[in-house]
Amino acid sequence: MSTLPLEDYKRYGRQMILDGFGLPGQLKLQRASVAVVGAGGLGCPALQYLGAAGIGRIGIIDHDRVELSNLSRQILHNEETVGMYKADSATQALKRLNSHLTVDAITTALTAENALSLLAPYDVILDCTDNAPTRYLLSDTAVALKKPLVSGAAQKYEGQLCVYNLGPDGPCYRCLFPKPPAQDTVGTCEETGILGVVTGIIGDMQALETIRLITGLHDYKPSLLMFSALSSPQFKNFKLRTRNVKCAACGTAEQRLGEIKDIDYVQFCGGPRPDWER
Amino acid sequence: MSTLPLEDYKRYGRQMILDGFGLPGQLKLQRASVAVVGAGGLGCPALQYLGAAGIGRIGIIDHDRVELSNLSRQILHNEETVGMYKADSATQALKRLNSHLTVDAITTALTAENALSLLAPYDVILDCTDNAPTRYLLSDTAVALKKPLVSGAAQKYEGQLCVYNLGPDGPCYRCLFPKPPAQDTVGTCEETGILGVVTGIIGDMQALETIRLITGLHDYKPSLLMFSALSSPQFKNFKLRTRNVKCAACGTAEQRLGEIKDIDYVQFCGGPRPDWER
Amino acid sequence: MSTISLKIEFGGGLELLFANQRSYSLSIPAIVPTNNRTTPTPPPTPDQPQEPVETKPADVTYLIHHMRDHLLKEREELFIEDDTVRPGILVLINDVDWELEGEGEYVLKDGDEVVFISTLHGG
Amino acid sequence: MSTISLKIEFGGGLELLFANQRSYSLSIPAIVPTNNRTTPTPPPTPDQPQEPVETKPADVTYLIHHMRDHLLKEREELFIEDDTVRPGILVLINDVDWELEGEGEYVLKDGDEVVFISTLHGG
Ligand SMILES: [Zn+2]
Ligand SMILES: [Zn+2]
Repeated sequence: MSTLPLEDYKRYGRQMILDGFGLPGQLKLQRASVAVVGAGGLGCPALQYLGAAGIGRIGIIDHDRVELSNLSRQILHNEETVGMYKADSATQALKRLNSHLTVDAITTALTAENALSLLAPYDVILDCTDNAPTRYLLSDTAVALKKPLVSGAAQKYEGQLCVYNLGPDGPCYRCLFPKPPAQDTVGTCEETGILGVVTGIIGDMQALETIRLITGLHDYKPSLLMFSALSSPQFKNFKLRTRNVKCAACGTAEQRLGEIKDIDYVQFCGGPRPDWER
Repeated sequence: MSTLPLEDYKRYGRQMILDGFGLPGQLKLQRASVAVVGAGGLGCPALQYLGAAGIGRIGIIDHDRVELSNLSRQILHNEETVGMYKADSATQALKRLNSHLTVDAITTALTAENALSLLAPYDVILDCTDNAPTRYLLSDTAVALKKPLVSGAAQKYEGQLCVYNLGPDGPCYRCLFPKPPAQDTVGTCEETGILGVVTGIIGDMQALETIRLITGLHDYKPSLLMFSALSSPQFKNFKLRTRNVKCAACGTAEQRLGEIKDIDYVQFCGGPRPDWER
Repeated sequence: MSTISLKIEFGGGLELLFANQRSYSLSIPAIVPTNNRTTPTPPPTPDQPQEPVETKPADVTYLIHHMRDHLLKEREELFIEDDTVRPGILVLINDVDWELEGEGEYVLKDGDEVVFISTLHGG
Repeated sequence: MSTISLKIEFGGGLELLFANQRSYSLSIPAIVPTNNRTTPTPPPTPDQPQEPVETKPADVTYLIHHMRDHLLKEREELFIEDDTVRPGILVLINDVDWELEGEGEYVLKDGDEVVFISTLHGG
């Protein structure tokens, strides 16, 4: 068992003295690799705490560029990085905080063709995206790669968090939502708005669940967290079903999806939308 | 009624199109002033989202300097600002995100003598500190100034959030906790450890509650949020009592505290501790 | 007639179909028609004598029909499909996924809380 | 003897006094001595004839004594003071501040959940 550089004992000391964490926990983080898909409202806070905690290798997948309208919530970017790729801007912010991090900034779009190869190198995948087709693509990919998918979503005053494909029998996204919701009821952040700090809360929860998974502090009970900033209580936690044997993606029955690269996720979700803000 | 610069419509557009927010909400934020006491684990995420949302004036009160051991959770600071005052380091990070912000960086220690005058200029006070004496001092000061106190706390895997002195009859910190807990059961983050992202979640919740108060989206029902990263469910919300008429700080009865400047908060909390990490 | 009091709640945008109100308290009969008809059967006429109505204890399937008939304000097809909720909607009974509780056949009891949520996509 | 099942939970570090276990399920008698004695009265002897024991329905004050006598592992003075919890401890009954529920006089019912928390100071 290797040890940490002396400096790291100082940097990570506050978490290393926690019950159930210790040096083994810190070494697990250091050896772990995490892919964060989307460096926007959810990805920025998640990346921030994953990087601060000392995750060994972080992949940031985002092909969009920073815009001024992102800065009211996407807190790793700043006025000087407007116009830069979000993956590069976020990398710069993470390195400023922690120069020892290994960050893969991936500025190509995630597609059905490249998802398996782009995500294969990572232990945990975070879904910090903002559109239904990519969410189904990520779920199918996580199932194929047998990796947990820490999925966050936020819109208006509301957020949701779920770890899909958790342990041996946790459900995948398709188990819960075999059909995408009608486009009429959803909308994008651009159309419906978003309170920035809601993405912060959900993105932080994604970082927390990821750290729990890597350090062995997770209870592996599938659940869905629902957050509503203006309700009381604001948080509700729901116990979820196990994997659905009839699920087209993760089930054992015959109605399998076929190969991911052959699926048209945009059509499955009702065709292209006028404007996606990724 | 004034309007916003054109650029701000772009920057804050995603929150301005929210139901119940709009231009009036943005103008309220712009005209508001908020004091964040403590630019550490809780203060950093709270400041980040308050600054991103466009709060007009932000006071940061912290007399400590950035250390390497802070960087695993105090995400506004970075390797280059180690040694700098936290208030200055945080100001620099906020200005990078939003150069239009007005930030008062206050690097003097908050004391019973200066608390009233330092905090008087602000509409809302955030308690992002890490020790009992300052928490009682802030509560008494918020009562005297008739201002809401958005209080966060975090230790180990756990967090708590409460808005004290909320509306006409919300309780103050002393209403709930007339006596500080025994020193033996508490300990500091340095002694007991802290998982960084827990401070992120609670600090974000402090920013959210502050934004709700300023924009008129708060329901003014006093409640306590308890968070435990390793429990299921992780969040619990409790309905709280109203102001206690017999409270030494905010009550109407005679057992009043006397003047804040004359109170020895450290003695009240059991005397000095060997080492406070602020 | 004995009734059951329930709380229902919406999330993820579904409230838009229900007058943009996130939660409702409502009462439904404890015993309901097996065919989930939520309005009284028309009185018998000489031509159409009253048929005996088959009944069952009120279950979630009945609740869904009740909501469609009495609470839904628009776009029925976004909520109900083939006598159950649309596949994009998750139903939770007392904080538990309805799949673990028998789905539509779960027999409601007084004080139950049923949450209907649609998945969010934003970020 | 009829009993009441309860769930109790700790937060803010109080669990350290209770074997570092955050939650307990426990049963207490439905009717208890008014003096909150949680152990059986000693059998009568010729010298000390049994006195009739005054009783009351189990309330939160009794629960606190029960916890002290049967669950608390150390430092009684950090939990109990003057027959109630120490002033730095907040008690919540079914998610509501016990002050709104009658404090120690709240009569417990089957299935109640009582949370004891100490305020956290860290940041
Ligand atoms: Zn599945
Ligand atoms: Zn008070």
